[in-house]
Amino acid sequence: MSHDHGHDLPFWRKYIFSVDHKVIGIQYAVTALLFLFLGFSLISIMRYQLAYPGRDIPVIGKLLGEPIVGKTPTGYVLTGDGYNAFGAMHGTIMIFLGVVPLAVGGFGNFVLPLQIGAPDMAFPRLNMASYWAYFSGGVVMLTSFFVPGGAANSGWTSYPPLSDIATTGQTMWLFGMVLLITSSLLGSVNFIVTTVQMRAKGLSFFRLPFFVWAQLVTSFLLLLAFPPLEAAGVLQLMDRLAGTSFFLPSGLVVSGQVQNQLSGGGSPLLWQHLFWFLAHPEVYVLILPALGIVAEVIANNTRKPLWGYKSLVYSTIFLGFMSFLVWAHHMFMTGMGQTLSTFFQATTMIISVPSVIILTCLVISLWGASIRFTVPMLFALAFLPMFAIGGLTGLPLGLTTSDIQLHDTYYVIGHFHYVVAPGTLFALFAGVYYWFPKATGRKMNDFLGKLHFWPSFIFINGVFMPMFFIGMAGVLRRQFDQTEQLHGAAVQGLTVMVSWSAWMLIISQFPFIINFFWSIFRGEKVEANPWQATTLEWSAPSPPPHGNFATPPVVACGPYEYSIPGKEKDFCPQNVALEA
Amino acid sequence: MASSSHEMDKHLKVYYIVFGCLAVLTVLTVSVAYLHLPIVAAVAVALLIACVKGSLVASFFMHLISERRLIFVILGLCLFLFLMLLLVPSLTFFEPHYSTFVNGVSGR
Amino acid sequence: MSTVAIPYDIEPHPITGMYNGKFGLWLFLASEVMLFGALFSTYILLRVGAPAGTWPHHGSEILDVPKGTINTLVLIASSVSMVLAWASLKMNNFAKGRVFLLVTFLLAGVFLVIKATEYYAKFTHYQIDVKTPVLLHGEKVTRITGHLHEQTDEHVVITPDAVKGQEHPAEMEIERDNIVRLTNFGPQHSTYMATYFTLTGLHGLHIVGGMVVILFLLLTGPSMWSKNPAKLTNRVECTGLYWHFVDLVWIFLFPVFYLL
Amino acid sequence: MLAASSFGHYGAWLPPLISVHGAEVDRLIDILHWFMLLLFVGWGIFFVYCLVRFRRRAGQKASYVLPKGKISKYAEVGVALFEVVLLVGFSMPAWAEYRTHPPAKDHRVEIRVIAQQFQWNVHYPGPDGKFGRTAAEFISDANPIGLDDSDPAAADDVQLVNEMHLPTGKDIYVRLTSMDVVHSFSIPTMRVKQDAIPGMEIPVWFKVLEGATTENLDEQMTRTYPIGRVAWDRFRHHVAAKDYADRSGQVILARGGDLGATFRDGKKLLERLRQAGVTELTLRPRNALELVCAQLCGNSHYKMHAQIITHTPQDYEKWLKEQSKPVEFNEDF
Repeated sequence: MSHDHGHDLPFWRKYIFSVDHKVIGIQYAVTALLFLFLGFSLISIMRYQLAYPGRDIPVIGKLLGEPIVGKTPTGYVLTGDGYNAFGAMHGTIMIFLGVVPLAVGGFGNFVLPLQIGAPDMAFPRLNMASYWAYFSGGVVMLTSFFVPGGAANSGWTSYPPLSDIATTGQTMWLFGMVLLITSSLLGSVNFIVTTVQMRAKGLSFFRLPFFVWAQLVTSFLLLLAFPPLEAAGVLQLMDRLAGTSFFLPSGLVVSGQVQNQLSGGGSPLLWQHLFWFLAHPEVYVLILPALGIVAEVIANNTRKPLWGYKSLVYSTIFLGFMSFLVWAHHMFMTGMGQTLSTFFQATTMIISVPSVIILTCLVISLWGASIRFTVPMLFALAFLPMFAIGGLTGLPLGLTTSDIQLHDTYYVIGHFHYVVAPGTLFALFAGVYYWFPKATGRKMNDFLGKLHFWPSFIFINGVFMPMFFIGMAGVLRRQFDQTEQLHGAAVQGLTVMVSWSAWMLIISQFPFIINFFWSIFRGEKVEANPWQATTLEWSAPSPPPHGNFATPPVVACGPYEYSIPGKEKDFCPQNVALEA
Repeated sequence: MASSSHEMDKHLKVYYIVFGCLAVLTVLTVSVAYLHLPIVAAVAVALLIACVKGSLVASFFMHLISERRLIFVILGLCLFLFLMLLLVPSLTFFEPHYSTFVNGVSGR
Repeated sequence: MSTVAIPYDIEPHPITGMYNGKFGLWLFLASEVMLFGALFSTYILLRVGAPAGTWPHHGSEILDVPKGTINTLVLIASSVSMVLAWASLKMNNFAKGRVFLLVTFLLAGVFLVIKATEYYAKFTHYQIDVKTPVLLHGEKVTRITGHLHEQTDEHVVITPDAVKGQEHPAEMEIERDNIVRLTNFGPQHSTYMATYFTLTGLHGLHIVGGMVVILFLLLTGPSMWSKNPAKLTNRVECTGLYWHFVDLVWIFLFPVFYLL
Repeated sequence: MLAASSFGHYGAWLPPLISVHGAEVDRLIDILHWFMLLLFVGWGIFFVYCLVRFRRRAGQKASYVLPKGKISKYAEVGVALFEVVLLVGFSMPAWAEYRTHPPAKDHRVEIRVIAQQFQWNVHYPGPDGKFGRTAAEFISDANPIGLDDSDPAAADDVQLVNEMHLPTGKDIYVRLTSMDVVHSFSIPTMRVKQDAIPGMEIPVWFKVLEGATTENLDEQMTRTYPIGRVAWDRFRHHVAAKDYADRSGQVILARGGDLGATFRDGKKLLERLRQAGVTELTLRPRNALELVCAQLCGNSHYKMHAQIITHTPQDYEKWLKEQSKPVEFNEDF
C-alpha cells in the first residue's frame, strides 16, 4: 500500500508509535514490568504499617511526604485512607496494569504472531491504539494519587455504596478502568482474528503451540467478560457524576445525614454481580497465559513432547467456558440461599477438574524426560507446586460452609496470591528469560538468573505461606492495623515475618533488574534458536525483522516434536517435515 | 467477489421489503401500547415485536442469514452469558426465604 | 503505512468466509452485545425489584411517544440507506453510494436533534416533594410536577402540569422550608430516568461514533475509491454492520422505555 | 458445666469455638486441610522424584514415547468424587442449617443490628419482645438507630453501641442491615459471617454453646507467658490476672490493668517489670469475644469492632431488665 520501509522510519514511528507487533509487545512488557515494580513498592510500604502499626515509616516516608502519607510529630506514617488507597491501587496496578498487560499485551503480542508464522497482527494500527489506551489508563491511575483525597480507596473491587461516596480518586479510577477495558477489547479482537485467520500454511488448530491456545481462550474471556464491567463502570460514573442511584438503595443515612436528595431504588448487590462477572474470568486471564508459557518452557527443557496435548487444549477451553459460571462464589456471604449456593459450589468444584487435569499433564510430562535446569525451566518448575497450593486452597473457599470462617480473611489473600504471584509471575519470569534471546539476540546471564530465582522462591513462600495461618486465625483482609482486634494481635508475630519476607523479596528482584538491562547491551550473543526449540518463532532471525519471516513458513508437523528416535538432532522444528 | 447486477437487484428488493416491514411493525407496537393490555401481555407483545424487528435487521441488513457458523457460535455464547447475567442476580435479589427490602433504618 | 502485507486484509478467508475487518467487527459487536446486555439486565433487575410506586406505570406518562416513534423510523431509514450505500459500491456506483452515505449521516443528525429536544424537555421539567400537603386540582398533594419560573432562597414558583380536560392551573409559590426534594426529570430523578438517560445516552454516543466514521468515509472515500475500491467497499460494509447494530439496540430501547 | 479448656485458644489456627453450628464448619475445614495435605504430599513426591530421576546427565535421554497408564485418570476421578462428597455430604447440609432453617419464632432471641461507619448499633426489643419503630428522622448522636420515643413498643427497648449481650444455649436470631455502606457481621469465635447490606434486611442465626459465658471464657483464657514472649503488639488487649509489684512493693501492673495505650508505654512498662524481677506474666484478654467488620467500609474499618458479652439465660434476662429500666434523673448527675 505504501512505499516506506520498516528500517527507514523515523525513530518515533519505529519505537514509539510503532505498528510492529514486536515493538508493541516490548513496549507492553517494559511498561508492565515497571507497573509491577510500582505495585510491589506500594505493598512494601503497607507492610511496614502492618508489621509496626502506627510507627513512622523510615526513609521512604520522608521521600513520599504529604499528602501521600500523613505527618506525625516525628515523621511520616500511612493514614487509614492512604492505606486503603495503596491497597486498592496495589490490586488494580498488579492485575490490570501489570500482570495482564505483561501476559497478554507483552507475550501475546510478541510471541503469538511469530508462533503462528504471521507477518504481524491482523490490525497493526489497532494494536498500537490498544497499547496507547493502556498507557493512558496507567497515567490516569497514577495521576489519581495526587488529586484531593488521594487515589481510589474502596478496594480494587470498588463496592458501592462506599465507592459511590468516595473521593475524586474513585472517579479517576473509573475513567482509568474504561481506558484499560478499551485497550483489552481492542487487543482481544486483534488476537482472535490473527489466530483464526493468519496461521501459516499447514498450521492446523491442533498443531498450534499450547501458548497460542491459551492466548486464544484468554482473548475470548476478555472480549466477553469485560463489557459488563464497563457497563458497571458507566453506571458507577453516573452515580458519582450525575447523581443517579443505581447502586444506592432508598433511605441511606451517611454520617448521620439522611440522603433524601437521592432517588434511591438501586442495589449494591448489582455492582457485585457485574463486577465478579468480569473478575472471575479475569482470574483465568491471569493464569491461562502463564500456563501457556509454562507448557512451552517445559516441553523445550524436558526435550520431549507434552503429555496429553489434546487434554490440555480441551481443558483450557472448558476452563474458559466454566469461568463464566462461577462468579457468585465470591458472594456467598451476601445472604445467598440454598439453590444458588449449591449451583455455584457445584460449578466451582467442576472448574477444579480441568485445572487438575492441566497440572497433571504438565507434571507427567516430566516422566521419561531429560530435564535441563535452565533459568526459565527453574521458574516454570517452581510454578507447578505454587499453582498447586493456590488451587488446593481454593477448595475451602469454594464450599460455603468452610467459607463462612475463611471469607475475606488473609486465607483468601494467601490463596489468590499463590495463584498469581509465585504462580503467574514466576511463569512470566520464565517467559522473560525464555524469549529474551528472541527479542534482543542476546541471552540473559545464568548466574544472575539463579541469584534471582532462589531467593525469590524462598521469600515468596515466606510471604504467602504464613497468610494461611493468619487467615485461619480469623484476621480479616484490608485491616489497617490487625492488632486492633484480639485475634489479630495474637498472630502479629507471623505478620511481622510476612513483612520481612516481602522486603527481602523486593531486594531479590534486583539481580533481575540488573540482568535485564545489562543483557540488553552486554549479554552473550546467541543464534536464532538458542534453546533448540521447535516452534515457529525460533525459525525467524533474532531479533526478527519487520514482517518477521523472509518467506512465509510452511508447517509440517506438531508443535513439540522432540527426541524423535533415530534422529541426529533431538528436536524437529515445526516447519521441517518429520521424514526429512 | 463482484456480484452480478441481477443478484444485487434482488438484494435491493429485499431491503425495501424489510424497510416496509420494520415501519409497519413500529406503528404496530406503538398502537398496541395504547391498548393498555395487562402488564404481562404488554411486555410479551412488545418484546416479541422488538425481537422480530431485530431479527429482520440482523438477518437482512447485517446479512447474518448468509454467514457461516462461527459467528452464530459467538453470538450464541453472548446470548447464553446474557441470560446467566440476568438469571443469577435475579435469584439472589429475590431469595424469598429471608431477605427483605428495607428503607434505611426504618423498621420495627 | 507498513510494508507488511497482512493476509486476508481484503479477500475473505476460505474457512471463515470473512476478511479480517469483518471478522473483527463481528467480535466487537459480540462485546457490544455483552455491554448492552449487562445494561438491559440492570434495567430489568432494578425495575422488577423496585418498591411499589417508584416506577411509572407506563413510559408514555413521562416520555414523548410520538417523537420516539419518529426517531425509530428515522433510524430504520438510516439503516436502509446505509445498506443501499454498500450495495451501490458493490455495483461499482461510487457516486450513488456516496449520496446514500450522506443520507445516512443526515438521518443520524436528525435522530440526534430530536433526541436533544426530548432531553431538553426533561431537564426543564421539575418535580417538587413537599412536607405539608398543598392544594392542587382540588386535592391535597405532596408532589407537584411542572415548570419552574423563579427560584429564590425563600421560595420557588412553579406552573403545575395541566390535567387532560381541565384548565391549566395557575402558578404556585412554594416555601423553601416546605420542600423535601426539588429535582428536574434528569438522571437523578428516579431509577427509571437514570436508566433511561444512561442507556439512551450511551446509545447516542454510539450514534455520534458512527457519524464520525461515516464522515471519515465521506471525506476520504474518493481518493480511496480510486486506489482500492474493494477496500472502501469493505469499510462501508463494516461501518454498516456497526450501524445496523446501533439501530438494533434502539429497536429494543424504544419499546422498553417508551411503551412499557 | 463444660470443661473450661474445651473452647480453644487464640493463635495461628482456628480461634476458640463457642457456637453450636461452628463444629460443622471446623470439621469441614479440618477434613479439607488433611485432604489437601495428602494430595500435595503425594503429588510432591512424584514431582521431586521426576526432577531427580530424569535430570539431564550422561546417558539420560528423553523418550519420545509418552508414558501410558491410568493412574493419573484414577487420581483425577478420585479427586472429583471426593469433592462431590465434600459438597453433598458436608457443605450443603451445614449450609442449609446455617442459612435456610431459621429457629422458630417463639423460642428465639431476636436482635436487630444496624451497621454504620464505624460502629455496630444493637437494638434489643426489651422484655415486651416488641421492637419500637425506627426511622431516619429521629437519628441523633444519642439515638443512632432513630428510635421513635412516641411508640409505646419503644419504651423498654435497649440500644447499645459496640456492645452486644447474648444468652448462651439459646437460638439467637439477628436481623441485620446497614444504614450506609456494605459491612459484614463477623464473629470469628462463633463461625458467623454475613454481609450487612444497605437496603436489605438479612437475618443470621446461631446458638452459643452452653457454658460459654464471658466469665468462663475469661477464666479459661488466663494463661502465663514468659515475659520475653510478651510484646505490646500481641498483648495490647490483655489485662493482668494479678498484681505485679516492684521490689519496694509498689504495684507496677495492677490486676485488671493493661500494657498501656501505645507501643512506647508497653515497652516502658515491660522494662520496669523486668527490672522488678518479673519473669512471667499471667494475662487474660480484656474481652474474650469480638464482633468485627469483615467488609472494607472506610478508613476506620479496622476499628469497627464490638465487644460481645455472653450470659447464662438467667443472667441475660436480668441484664435486659436492668437495661430497659427508664433512666431516672439524678439531681447530682
